[in-house]
Amino acid sequence: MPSLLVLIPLFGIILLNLPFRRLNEKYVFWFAVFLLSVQILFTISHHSLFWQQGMGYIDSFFKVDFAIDSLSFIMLLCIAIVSMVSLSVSRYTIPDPRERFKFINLLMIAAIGMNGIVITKDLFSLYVFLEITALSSVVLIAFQKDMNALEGAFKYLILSSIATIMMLFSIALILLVSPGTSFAVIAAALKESPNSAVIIFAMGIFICGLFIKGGLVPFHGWLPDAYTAAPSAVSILLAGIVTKVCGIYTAIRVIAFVFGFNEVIKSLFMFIGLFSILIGALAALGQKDLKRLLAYSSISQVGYIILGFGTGTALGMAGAVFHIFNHAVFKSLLFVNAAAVEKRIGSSDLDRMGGLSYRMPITGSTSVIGVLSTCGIPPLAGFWSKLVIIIALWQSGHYMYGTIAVLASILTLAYLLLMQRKAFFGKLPKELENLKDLKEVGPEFTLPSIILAMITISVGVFFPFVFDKFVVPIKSIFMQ
Amino acid sequence: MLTNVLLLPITVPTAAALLILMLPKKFRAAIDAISLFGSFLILLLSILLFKRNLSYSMPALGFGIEFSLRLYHFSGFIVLAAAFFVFLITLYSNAFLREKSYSKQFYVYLLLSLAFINGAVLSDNLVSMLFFWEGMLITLFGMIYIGGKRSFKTATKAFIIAGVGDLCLMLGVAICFYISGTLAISKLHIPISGIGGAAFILLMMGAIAKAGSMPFHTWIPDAAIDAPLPFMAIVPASFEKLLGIYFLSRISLDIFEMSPDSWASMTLMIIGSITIVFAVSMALIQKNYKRLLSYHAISQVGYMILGIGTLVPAGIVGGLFHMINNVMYKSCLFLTGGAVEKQAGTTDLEKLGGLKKYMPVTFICYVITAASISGVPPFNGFFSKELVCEGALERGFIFYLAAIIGAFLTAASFLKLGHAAFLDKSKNGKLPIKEAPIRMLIPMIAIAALCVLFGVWNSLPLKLFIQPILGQERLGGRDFSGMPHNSLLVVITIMVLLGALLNHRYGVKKHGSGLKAAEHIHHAPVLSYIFNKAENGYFDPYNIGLNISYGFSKVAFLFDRAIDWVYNVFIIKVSKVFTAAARSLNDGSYKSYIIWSLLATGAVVIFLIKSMIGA
Amino acid sequence: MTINIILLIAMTIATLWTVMGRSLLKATLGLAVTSVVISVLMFRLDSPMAAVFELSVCAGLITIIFVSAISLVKPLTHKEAIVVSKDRMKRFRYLPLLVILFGVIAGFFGIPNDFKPIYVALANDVRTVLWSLRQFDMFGQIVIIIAGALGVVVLFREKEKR
Amino acid sequence: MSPDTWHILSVFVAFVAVLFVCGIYSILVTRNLLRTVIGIEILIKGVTLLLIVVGYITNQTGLTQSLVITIIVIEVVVMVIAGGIALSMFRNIDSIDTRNLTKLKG
Amino acid sequence: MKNETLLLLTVSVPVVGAFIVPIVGRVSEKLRNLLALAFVSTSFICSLCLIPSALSGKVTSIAIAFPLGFNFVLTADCLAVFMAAVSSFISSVIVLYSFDYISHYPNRDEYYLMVVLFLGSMMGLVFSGNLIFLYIFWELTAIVSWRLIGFFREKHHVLMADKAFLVTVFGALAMLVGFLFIYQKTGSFDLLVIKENFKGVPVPDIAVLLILVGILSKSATLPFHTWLPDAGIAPSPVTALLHAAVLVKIGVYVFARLFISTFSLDAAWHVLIPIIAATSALVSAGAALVETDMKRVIAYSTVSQIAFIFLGFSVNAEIGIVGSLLYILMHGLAKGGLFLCAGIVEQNTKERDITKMGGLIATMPLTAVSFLACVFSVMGVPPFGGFFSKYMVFSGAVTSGQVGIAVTFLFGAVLTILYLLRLFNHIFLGESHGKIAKEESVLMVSSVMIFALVSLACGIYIKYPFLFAQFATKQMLGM
Repeated sequence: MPSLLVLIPLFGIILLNLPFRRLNEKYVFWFAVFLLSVQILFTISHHSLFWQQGMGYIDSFFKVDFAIDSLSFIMLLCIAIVSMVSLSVSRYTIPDPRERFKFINLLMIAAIGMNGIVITKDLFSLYVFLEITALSSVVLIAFQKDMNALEGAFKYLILSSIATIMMLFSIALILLVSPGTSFAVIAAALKESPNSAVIIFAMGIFICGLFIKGGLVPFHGWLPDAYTAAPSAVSILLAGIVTKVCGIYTAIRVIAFVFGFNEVIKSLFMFIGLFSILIGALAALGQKDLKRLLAYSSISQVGYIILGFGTGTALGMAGAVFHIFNHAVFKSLLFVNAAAVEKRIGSSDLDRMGGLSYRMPITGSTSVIGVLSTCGIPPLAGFWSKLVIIIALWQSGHYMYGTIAVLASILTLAYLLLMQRKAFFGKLPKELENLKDLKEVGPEFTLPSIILAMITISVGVFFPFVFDKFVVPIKSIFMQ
Repeated sequence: MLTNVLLLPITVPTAAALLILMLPKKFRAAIDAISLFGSFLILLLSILLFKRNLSYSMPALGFGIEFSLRLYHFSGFIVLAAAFFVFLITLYSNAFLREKSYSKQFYVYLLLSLAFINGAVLSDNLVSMLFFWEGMLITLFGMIYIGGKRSFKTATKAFIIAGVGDLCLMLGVAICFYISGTLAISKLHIPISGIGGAAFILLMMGAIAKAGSMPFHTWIPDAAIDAPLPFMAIVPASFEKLLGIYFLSRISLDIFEMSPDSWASMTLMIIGSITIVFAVSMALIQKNYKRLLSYHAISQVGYMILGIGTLVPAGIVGGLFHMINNVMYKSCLFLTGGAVEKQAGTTDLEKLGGLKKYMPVTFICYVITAASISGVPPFNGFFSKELVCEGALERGFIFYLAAIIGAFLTAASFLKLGHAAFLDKSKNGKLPIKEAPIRMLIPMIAIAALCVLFGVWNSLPLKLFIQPILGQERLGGRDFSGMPHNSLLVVITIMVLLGALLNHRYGVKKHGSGLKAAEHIHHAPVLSYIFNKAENGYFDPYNIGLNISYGFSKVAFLFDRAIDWVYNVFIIKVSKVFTAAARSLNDGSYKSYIIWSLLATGAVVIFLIKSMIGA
Repeated sequence: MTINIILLIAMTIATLWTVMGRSLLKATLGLAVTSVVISVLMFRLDSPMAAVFELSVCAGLITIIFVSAISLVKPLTHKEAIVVSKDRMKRFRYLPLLVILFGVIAGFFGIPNDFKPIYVALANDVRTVLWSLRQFDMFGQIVIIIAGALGVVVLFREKEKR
Repeated sequence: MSPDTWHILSVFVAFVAVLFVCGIYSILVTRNLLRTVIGIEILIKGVTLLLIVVGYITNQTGLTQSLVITIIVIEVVVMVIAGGIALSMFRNIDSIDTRNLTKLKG
Repeated sequence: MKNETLLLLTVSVPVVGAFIVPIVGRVSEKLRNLLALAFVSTSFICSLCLIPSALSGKVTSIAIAFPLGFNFVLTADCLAVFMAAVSSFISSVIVLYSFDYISHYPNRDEYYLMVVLFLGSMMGLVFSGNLIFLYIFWELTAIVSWRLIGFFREKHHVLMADKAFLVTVFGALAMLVGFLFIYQKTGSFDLLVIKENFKGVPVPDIAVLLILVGILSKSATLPFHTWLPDAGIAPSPVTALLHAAVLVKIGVYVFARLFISTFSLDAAWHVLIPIIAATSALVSAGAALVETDMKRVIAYSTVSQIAFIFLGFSVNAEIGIVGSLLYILMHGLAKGGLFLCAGIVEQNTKERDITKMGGLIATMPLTAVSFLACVFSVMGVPPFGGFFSKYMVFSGAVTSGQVGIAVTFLFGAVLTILYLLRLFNHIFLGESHGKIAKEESVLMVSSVMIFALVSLACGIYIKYPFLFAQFATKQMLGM
């Protein structure tokens, strides 16, 4: 059943690319929306069936079996939501129907890639789908073919190829000790073979490859350039879900289920997580460009996820996954608003903006919710996931990490308030006054931002129910 | 029923005050009638209550705070005196404030402060006494403020000085509670060693601030000009003295166990004598009728404090007797000043003169009261001053000398005032000055008569009012009424008075008019420099205090701006440095990203291998 | 075994030549030579299918793509080429040294002798693995080819308005 | 594990490392975009060679051959895309010099 | 049952109602104003009804268990009901005042939403028996105060709002870390459970320090106080509600709730906190004496008076604690009155610099009299309530043996008299600079009069608040 998730979009794309072009262009948008809503409904409706399942529903349609457990369900949900948002935003930012046709196809391929990553149980097919997602996002970034876009695309391509080469290198070395490449086989092989330097080298190389894809601090060079270079619809997709699925989800899946946890890896993850929180937040503080600021902010938030995961306790990992979901929601919310602002003003330079919430009230207020949720201010969702991570840190005895992580959210608040003040509050600058169409953006922007804001608020307010239904099953997975 | 009679002295004046407050301004006659009737009612009540011992207390609040009243001989005497003078002043101000716009407000404040003074005197719990004591701050501020357009500055000055005194009192009360655990005045017996000493100092500062002695006196001369005259007659002249000295004596007699040769009585005596000498010398050089009288009010307080400070029966009786005498002749002098101001239009001595012909009654009253304040024998002032001198002599010649100098200068200044105001030829043209209206004259005549009565037949006040306060065992069986026992002192006093008369004649001959009688003292080599400095407020503790607090607040403000600077500038600078450092990693070229990634991978791998193999 | 070493050395020489070659064309040719040598090596390590694939795709297709890309891109004028290569020359003088040094270290420290790789008894041949076990990867390859096609359409098509 | 298989493995690892160094060197040193792509190509060749050797040693040649085939297919597509990016960059600024690729910074 | 519903109503009515207000606002302005007042006064009335049961010693509480120890607990003991009654009364008068004040300015819906939400979160905070929900409502108030300070949307205003928001959130985060240290020791966030675990054992110093940072930043004491005067630029009812009467009291309430009723501080803290309070009192009093902007002077005076309250709480003498509780009541009333008068003056004369004002008593007699009444109450002049609270704080300081601190606070009280009188003279007395400003709206003046009269009533009928506060202290100290 889950493999349909991957197959149906593929056949749909092939079907669409057949000759009668005019017909397809009109319907491609609604076809994509249909597919993604199927995915959302599938994940929501089936959660009761699968949530409690351990390794999940084995589908034997393919020889290489798949595994859907609650962790992948949450990721599937995030992928569907963020792609839907990016789809609706692209409908407005790319006017020309021919371009939009190509764009939606690429978007669907990226979605296929991410779905593949999430449901695969084999290390090598993980590499294959990583490569698919990376490739389609490179093309998506370079979509507008101006110099910036190409620069961002090229950097992303080079860095991700380096990462994949590292992963292949480690797969090769692992094959020395394990007969097959699926997670279970490798895990068994690694468990009983002694901890020799080669295996540790392979593990190290693989983890660093994932860090590059995830954009954590020492490896994060490409991330801000790729996000700012991409067209606004793509930066939503990238920031919202691509880096997290390729980098963070794979790290969680591989470390937790294949390489296994030990103290050294935990402290490595914690250190890298904390380091990226601080550097990401500090770098974001001095930014002049709105999208670049949000890019650094997502590095910092990913740092929290890695920190949460690094505690190794079940609660910490559950908090990390919960934060992935929250971050996907409020980061794409902020990027949707950034896209709306850029569409209206034509540039995302913070100094030329000001007082936009007069003319664009909905964007203004939803971005306030996004800001507060990112900083972890109580009533909203961000607070709860950060709190769970912090409590996990405390329970596992890492007081110093916990204190620094909590106080780092002051930095988050600082640069986001800076952004909010420069962009939305304050006085409307002169040249924006007479801009004729500086009014509220169309429903393509306001609808997703309102929905995302509603999700953040409802998850925040009804946290206890959300916690019982979603986060506790995740804890049970990591329990073994 | 009897017990809550004790509440009446507080509730009746408040009710009257509220009633007047309700009435609109134009019912002038009704306001005058109500205030007169109200004060008369209170006078009757206090006469009724005078000789009884009553006590009344509401259920205790907690921490020793309870609203309990206790009428015994001393407080009954103070309530009676206060009621008597309020009645006279109300009668006087009915006429004096006839065309003034603020008369309604004045009566309200007058009656309220009467209620507060009754409350303070009657209450047996330090906190409820403090409650009423500090309540007078508001009426003090109100009464001075309504005096005129510019008078709010003096009102603020008075408020601040009295406020500081009351805050010290509040802290003293808190320390008393800390030491003894109870706040009932009758049960308090605190040794004055260590923290008890601090409590004594604070309570004494509160009492002296209320009484208006030296360090807290500077608002009274300014108020003399700015405030309405009936205010000067009633508050600085009588209320403040009554309440302040009442509490000072309660402190030194009941609350603290003070032996005569303890440091506490020494401080009291020093303050008393300093106040006498400095205040009266300032009075000598004044050119304004009311300012001169106000300085005398301050110097007379010195006598009382000196008297009580000696802790010798003679001194204490003298001090208390001097209190009641001073209240009498001081208020009467102010009333004469009021009459002069109302009829002659000004109280500036340069413009006044020759009022003897036009205002004979006022002149007579002035002469009687001036004589009694200077301590001329038959009048009451002479007897109380003798008792104080006797007490002072017992404790030390220096204090006696201060008293004598005070007597000399008081006599000189009043001779100067009388001569300049009444005897000199009239200088201003506004001639046909009529005598003050009858309703102003009656209080003056009554008080002047009392002065004579208390003087000639002084055993009445002593036996009736003063001596029972000390009780037999403190008096040591001696009766101070009648002629002063120590004839030597009497001779010296008379010699001093004659000296003052001669000095006055010499001054008048030397400088021509009566006004300049004291010029030769004023322009003496060293004294003139000190006088000029004192005149423009150089030694005024209020100004010194203000400068200190402004200086401190400027420093505090700088400190506050420094903290603000840290928030607004410093933190931003530091964050800029860190941001630049954090962003230095992204220098744009993908090559440096690759180098960074490979280096980091190397580091991770080495870290993993070393720690895993090692573990 | 010595033949393998000779082949490996040949491969290294070819790579060095591609990296240090002055003109771009020589670099692509060098790349083709290395891929030929690698496919020969693969034959020797009895994985024929991979060798054939490597030979046809890497040596053939990629070289063609590179040559066409180079032809589309205006080649540096001769003078610029010299300037570029001269300063590259400066930096190149370390390369051989670096390569040999790294090779020695990797060889010596690479695989610790206590390390024992496993030996799978019954290994199934390529065909069964590829088609039965790795079907999911085949599906992945289809998707990536389609993505490549779309990417080409997006990147290479001239923008109408220009 | 017999001593000679260890010997083969270490020799091949050494040479793969050499390939690796050449690839990285070629990416970092060149100023021409296409040379970087060639560098990436060299790295991929190194990894495929390693895979084949590992397959040979652990007698899983079937598995490694299929992996290698998939890798080669994917890498071809990546190379095409990289070439495409280089081409459109050339169309924009008539040069494929990597120094113009440094505007996005800070 | 009755108490439980009252308690729930007090908290939920304003919180839920806040979001209805703007919707109604679309329909009609009048209805929205009345609705806002209705929500605020319901919570006031409910907390009044809770008083009898609280006085009888019965602690009503609602508890809903949630995972990880974040269970939603509302406990209405004496202290909580006292704080609830005080803050809801002051808020209702301020909402009444803002009918006429805010009608001059745009985006009124947002204003009323935020004010009602503020009261809701204040009620939630006061009644919450769980550290996490205490923290949630604490941050909710921080958001509300951020939105309200930035009400006028100018660049400078938003900057100041951000500054206040950052400082308070920094403090809150430090406090959260403190809570986590306590959670580490006791394993749960519920105050009752914590109370058992910390029966004899003093709290770890690091936790106390961190929680103290949070409290000091929220109630604007020395090192973190600069955001309060800067927030003076907000509209007057906001500064009255937030910076005088209610928001700054949150910090003090949490200090009482944690350090007095839940666990005991060891001796060193009982000396250190009064010293901090003393420096803060003196520095802010000095600054108030020099400042020329009307609102900033009153804000500095709030900082100084808060230090007095801290003194009362931090000296472990029962009279001090009762004094501080009374002080919260009296200061809230008086300072609220002062800010509202400042609002009336500012709205009519459009002038904020006190050196350019004067002689307003002729044209605005009622405002002047109530301003003077509130000034006297803050100074602690008898017939007004402030006297008793100031005396008891002093007595508390003395009975705990710290006479030196008492003398410094005496100097602070003198400075208070100085700067408040200076403020009154500059605004109302002296010659007027040609600005003839009459009191337009009856509503605003009457609400200011309410504050003055209630302060006077608290002074005269001190018995009732005194007994209430004493009972609360006994309950807190577990006597």
